[in-house]
Amino acid sequence: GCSPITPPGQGTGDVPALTPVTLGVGFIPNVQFAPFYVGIDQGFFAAEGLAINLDYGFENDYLKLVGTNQLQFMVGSGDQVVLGRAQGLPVRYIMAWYTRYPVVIFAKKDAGIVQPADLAGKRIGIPGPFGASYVALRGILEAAGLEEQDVHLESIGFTQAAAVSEGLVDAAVDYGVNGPVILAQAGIETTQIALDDYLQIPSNGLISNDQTLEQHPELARRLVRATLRSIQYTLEHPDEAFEIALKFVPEAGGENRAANRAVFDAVLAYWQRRPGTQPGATRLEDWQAAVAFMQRIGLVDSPVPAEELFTNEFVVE
Amino acid sequence: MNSSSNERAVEWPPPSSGVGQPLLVVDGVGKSFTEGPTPIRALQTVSLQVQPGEIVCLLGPSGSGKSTLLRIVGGLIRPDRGRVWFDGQPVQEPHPSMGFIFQSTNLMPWRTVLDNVLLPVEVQKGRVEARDREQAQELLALVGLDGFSHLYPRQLSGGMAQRVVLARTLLHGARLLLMDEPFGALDALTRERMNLELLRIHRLQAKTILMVTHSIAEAVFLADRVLVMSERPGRIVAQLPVDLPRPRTIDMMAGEAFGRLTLQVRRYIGEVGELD
Amino acid sequence: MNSSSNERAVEWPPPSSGVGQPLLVVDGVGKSFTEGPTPIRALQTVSLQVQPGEIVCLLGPSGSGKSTLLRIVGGLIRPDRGRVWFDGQPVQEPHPSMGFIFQSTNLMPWRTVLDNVLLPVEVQKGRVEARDREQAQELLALVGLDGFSHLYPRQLSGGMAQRVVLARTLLHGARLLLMDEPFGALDALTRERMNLELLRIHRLQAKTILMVTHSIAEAVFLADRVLVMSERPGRIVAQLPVDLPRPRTIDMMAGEAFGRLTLQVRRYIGEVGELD
Amino acid sequence: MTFEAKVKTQTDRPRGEGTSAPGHSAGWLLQHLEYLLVPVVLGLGLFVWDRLVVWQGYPPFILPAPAVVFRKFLLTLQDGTLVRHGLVTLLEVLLGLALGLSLAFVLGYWLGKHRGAERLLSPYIVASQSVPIVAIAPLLVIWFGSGLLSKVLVCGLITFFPTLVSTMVGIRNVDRDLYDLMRSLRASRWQIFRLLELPAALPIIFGGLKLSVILAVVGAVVGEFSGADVGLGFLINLARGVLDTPLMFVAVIALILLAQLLYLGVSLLESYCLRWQRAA
Amino acid sequence: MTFEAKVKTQTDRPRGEGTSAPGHSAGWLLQHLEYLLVPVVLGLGLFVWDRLVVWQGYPPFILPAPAVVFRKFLLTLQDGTLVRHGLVTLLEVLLGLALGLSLAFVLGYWLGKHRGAERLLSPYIVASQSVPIVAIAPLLVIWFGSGLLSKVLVCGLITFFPTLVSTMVGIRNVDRDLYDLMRSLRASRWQIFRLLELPAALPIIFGGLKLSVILAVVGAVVGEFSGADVGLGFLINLARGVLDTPLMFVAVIALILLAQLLYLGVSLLESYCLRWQRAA
Ligand SMILES: Nc1ncnc2c1ncn2[C@@H]1O[C@H](COP(=O)(O)OP(=O)(O)OP(=O)(O)O)[C@@H](O)[C@H]1O
Ligand SMILES: Nc1ncnc2c1ncn2[C@@H]1O[C@H](COP(=O)(O)OP(=O)(O)OP(=O)(O)O)[C@@H](O)[C@H]1O
Ligand SMILES: [Mg+2]
Ligand SMILES: [Mg+2]
Repeated sequence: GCSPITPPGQGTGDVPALTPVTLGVGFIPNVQFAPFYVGIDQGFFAAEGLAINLDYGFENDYLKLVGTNQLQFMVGSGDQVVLGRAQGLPVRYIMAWYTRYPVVIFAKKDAGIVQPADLAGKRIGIPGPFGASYVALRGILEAAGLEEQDVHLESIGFTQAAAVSEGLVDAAVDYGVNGPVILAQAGIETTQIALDDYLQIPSNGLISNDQTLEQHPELARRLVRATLRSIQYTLEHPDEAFEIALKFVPEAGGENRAANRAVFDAVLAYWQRRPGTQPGATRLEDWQAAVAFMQRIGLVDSPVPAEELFTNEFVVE
Repeated sequence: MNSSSNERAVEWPPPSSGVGQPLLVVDGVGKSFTEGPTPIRALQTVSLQVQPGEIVCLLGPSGSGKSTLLRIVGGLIRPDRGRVWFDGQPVQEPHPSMGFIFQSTNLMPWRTVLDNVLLPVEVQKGRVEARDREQAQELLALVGLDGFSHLYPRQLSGGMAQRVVLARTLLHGARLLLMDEPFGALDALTRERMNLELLRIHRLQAKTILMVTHSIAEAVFLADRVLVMSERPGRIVAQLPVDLPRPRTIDMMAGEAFGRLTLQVRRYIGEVGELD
Repeated sequence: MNSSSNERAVEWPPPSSGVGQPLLVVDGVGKSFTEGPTPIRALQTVSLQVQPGEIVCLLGPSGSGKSTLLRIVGGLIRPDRGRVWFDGQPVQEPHPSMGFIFQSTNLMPWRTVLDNVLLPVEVQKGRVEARDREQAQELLALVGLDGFSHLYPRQLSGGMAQRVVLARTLLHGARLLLMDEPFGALDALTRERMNLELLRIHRLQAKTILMVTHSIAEAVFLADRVLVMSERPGRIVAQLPVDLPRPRTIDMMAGEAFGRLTLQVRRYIGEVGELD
Repeated sequence: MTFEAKVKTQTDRPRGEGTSAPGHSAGWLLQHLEYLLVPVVLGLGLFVWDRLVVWQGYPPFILPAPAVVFRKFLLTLQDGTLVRHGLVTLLEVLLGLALGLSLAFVLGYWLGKHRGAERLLSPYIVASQSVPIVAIAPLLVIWFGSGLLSKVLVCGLITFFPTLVSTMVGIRNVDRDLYDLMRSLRASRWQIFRLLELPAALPIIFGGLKLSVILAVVGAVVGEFSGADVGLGFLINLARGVLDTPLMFVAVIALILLAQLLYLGVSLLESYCLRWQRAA
Repeated sequence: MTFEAKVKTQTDRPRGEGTSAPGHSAGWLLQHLEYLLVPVVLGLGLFVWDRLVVWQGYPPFILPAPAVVFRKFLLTLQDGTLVRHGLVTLLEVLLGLALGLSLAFVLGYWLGKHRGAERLLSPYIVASQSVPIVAIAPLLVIWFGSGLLSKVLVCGLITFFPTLVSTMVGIRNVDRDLYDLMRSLRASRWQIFRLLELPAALPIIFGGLKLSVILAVVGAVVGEFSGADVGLGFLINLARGVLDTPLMFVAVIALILLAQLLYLGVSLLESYCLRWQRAA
């Protein structure tokens, strides 16, 4: 039931050798998935013999599908892998895409919230005490030595921008390219506290499962290679990449072009290669830190061997 | 048949013919039903008066507008023209002193027999006292339904249901009873008993009664005056004062006067029938 | 009152008393209703036979089980004991050759008068032809409802609705008609007309009729045999063969034989009334 | 004052006629008021919406002004976006209704006839209705894929119950005297259903249908929310993603219009089928 | 063969009694079967579930075995988690019902009496029912905060419609003859309502109530999904977030039980109020 997104103007019928690969991506069609659109459009995936289907749905559901090998690959964040492994899901992180954890706490500029300690006693909006938002919140609070009860948490669903702009909360937890950009578009200046400045947790990347990696390592290698190339191309040609993304998400163009370009520009920062690191690779100490942190905040109750969570073997040439 | 002759017919009874002040005056009432595709003219022009304490029986062919007339008198539907006066007041809506027996037995299926009988009390007093309950039981015994008070209407036979309605109306305590074939589903014997009971109550409580019936014998037996209606559109084509003495007894039915009166009504009705 | 005397009473009519082969045999039928808190004994033990072409009228006090008996004969409810035979076959469920007129006028409110009359045809043939429609219109004219065929039941008077039911049953084409007070809501004149029509149809189409009525005169005028039922629990306490010649005419009602028979039935009923 | 005098004085002003006439004209007025009021109320609503935006100073990502939404509406109507997504949602709704209603009729009829069966099955039916769809969406996706089928199933599931219950209640409400009549005519089960039970239960069934068609729209949206790449529900999600609040409102309005259309359809069918209720 | 002979032969086997008896005992059987079948069907369901897990080899995060879920159930019951979240959801449901039903009765009664009013208002009511909650969540949060109130409102909104429609249909279904009776007794509007309309419409209203109580549970969950930190819907979200599928199942089962309880309550009330239907 997944409809393949094929590059415009390029038929798939004349390249019979392509291996179909369904990739589960969380969220919805968006310029934030530009690298994949670029890869499809520029034929980077086809060059590796892959025909990519992008399937849109919930990250949670995909993790289960990948864990049971009903799906081979997905895009998801590192903490999900920790959770999955803790539950016995044989999922494994094979390539980092985001180099920074994308969740931030943002507030209106005049609220004067610029560092974790400023959050004490404040009303903080959060979709709910679970998921990536919760991880980020606890990480940031921890950086200032704060506990959950030192702030007033309010579960406001996905209404962060509205809640902050109307002053219902002092600050809210959201993706850095979401709420803050919305407010910026509306001419409201914000300050942001990024988790990544205090704690490095492996963020969005490609996730697969042990069975696939064992039986089809070549497939994973090709996918990783094509994806890395796509990311690289996107970073190097942002304007072109944005135009390509608009071909896939036409709704982001037209009147919404400016807003989406702002999102796109903001998200590029999260993909920039960190100096001194191999693109796509993750560090063992980051995984260990992530596991330890998640244990501290009670998201996992058993120690998970950090080595099982990831592999860099497909990114290392 | 021209309309002026009809107009003449309805002039009876003359407005001042009453013995005293009439309890009920129906003055040139007419009614058509216009909801359907073709309007149905139910009542032409009807005028009549009923004195306090009088029993008037209304006879007439099926569909001649008897029920419609009773509904208008009771204030349930508005006439197209003409007016109804009760006790010197124009009738615009149901009056608390009128009790109604409808042609179809309308018991509430979710109430027991006893509760159905008690309905008027509940509506009028707002609550039911032990005394009312007793009285209702007495009335039920009177209509021969002792021991059935806890059944639901569906468990009754047609005649039994009709008698429950009678008991309900009698509990009501109205001064004017408007009865639309109240004894239609009863066998001859039960019907006679009910007739006698009605007369007894009429005598004791000075009730005024306007009643539709299809039984000529019943009309003559009960009434002070029998009115005969024409075919649709209905108007009153004849009246017959019944001069039998009161209190009336079953024996009278075998008498010569009774036979003569019955025959006379028969003839009126026959004439009506042959008119069209 | 002991039960053995009752048993004696129901032995009549003896199984072999029929002139030919009876069309309908009711054999020791009894029925109680047990759904309520207190069981109601409706029918004690009833046996009767009806010959083909015969008209049998059933008289009895209100609540004596006449409707119940008719329902059992029609196969609508099961008796507790005893059995019913129609045309030599045991009756377990409604038979296509029996037509039913229920005590309450059961017209479908969403069908026009014409469509209500056509219902039996629609059920039995699956579709309605132009010829059926014509026949229905003729029957409606017969019962005096010319021009009312496109009204809905709610727009009819009580007596008109009852006549629609009559037309519906006559269209049915049944051999045995089971009629529960079919003329109860009609005025005397219309009733007479309907009686005559029924007799005419009976003569022409050789119908057999078992009919409940509360009018003694009607029973004597129509019937070959009048059966009288006791108070509840019902049983047949008397039968009276009516030896008036056929075809019957209205004049006969004034005759001496008619008066004698009527009186006789009256006496039977009176006795029943005085029994308890 | 004698009675005669009273008659006289009151006859002078024809009150009987007078009170009867206003009744008629009031009814007339109400009937026409209705058509008059629809645009008035609608206009008032739009006005309040507009003022709300201005006075409360809501930024467009919270509540865009009606004019903005209207422009977007025309735009998406022109470029076919609205039609494409709308048609898919309509298809899901119609298939879901076909599935849910046919099941509901059959089962509702059966449960209406057998109270025992109702007591037996109702726990499971209630369970099927109270499980949050979002919670079983993963299972639906695993079992039926993320395409049309899973949305149709969600739609069917959600439309099923109201029509089931109303069919059940309607069948139980059929006049018993008429059952006797049909039985005495030896009507077959099918005839009893077609000629008696269906028309008798129809006024009540239509109530359930009205609920079902609206829930069908809700169901399609819920289904699309849990994974889809086309449809009005998807469009809402998409619009959120591309920060296009006016587009989101357009999708919502399209959904409302779809629901209105279905409701109107059922209402028209109802007033056609129940025209006998208006006579007399 | 003569008739007499036929009577004779057929009398020998008492068929009339024979066919009557099975009818009774079949009814008896069915009635008791029902109570017998409830645990049987439930057991069967659990068995199939268990086998499914074993045969398909589903890991616990896809479909946990019944035993695992049961253990989790006991655990959360003991540590108070279930009770705490369940009570909040129950509170939301009850308040939502109180709000939705009281509005629905009043408005439904009014619309039932005035067809013109129905035509006038139905577009807005339909609109209110077909707007996806997620789309207006920001507005709800801004206007009513993220606490209990917004959930109660969602609940009230969702329970409102079924009862509204069934009240409307029920009121229109009241026997007109009985209206005449009440009018002839000069019953007040309140008395007509209490003594006639309510009891007459009750069989139909109960159908709507059954829908409403179940939708109330769904509404509470939907409300909690769009922002909450307590309640069974929140618990589902939480469990999903930490991939604790057994906990999710426990929350879902608790919701089902809550719905069953409410449904059972309405059913009992119904069979008490409509006991007259069973007589005769
Ligand atoms: N609600 C209605 N709508 C349309 N026509 C009606 C309505 N009620 C009665 N009528 C018509 O008015 C006429 C008189 O009806 P009504 O019920 O008054 O007759 P009736 O004298 O009581 O007859 P019956 O003795 O048969 O009861 C009939 O022709 C009937 O069709
Ligand atoms: N469905 C039922 N449930 C319980 N009791 C019933 C039912 N139907 C009839 N009865 C009882 O059976 C007895 C006979 O009823 P039936 O209707 O046969 O009388 P009937 O002779 O037709 O009377 P009527 O002349 O008043 O119509 C009555 O006492 C009645 O209460
Ligand atoms: Mg009448
Ligand atoms: Mg009877």
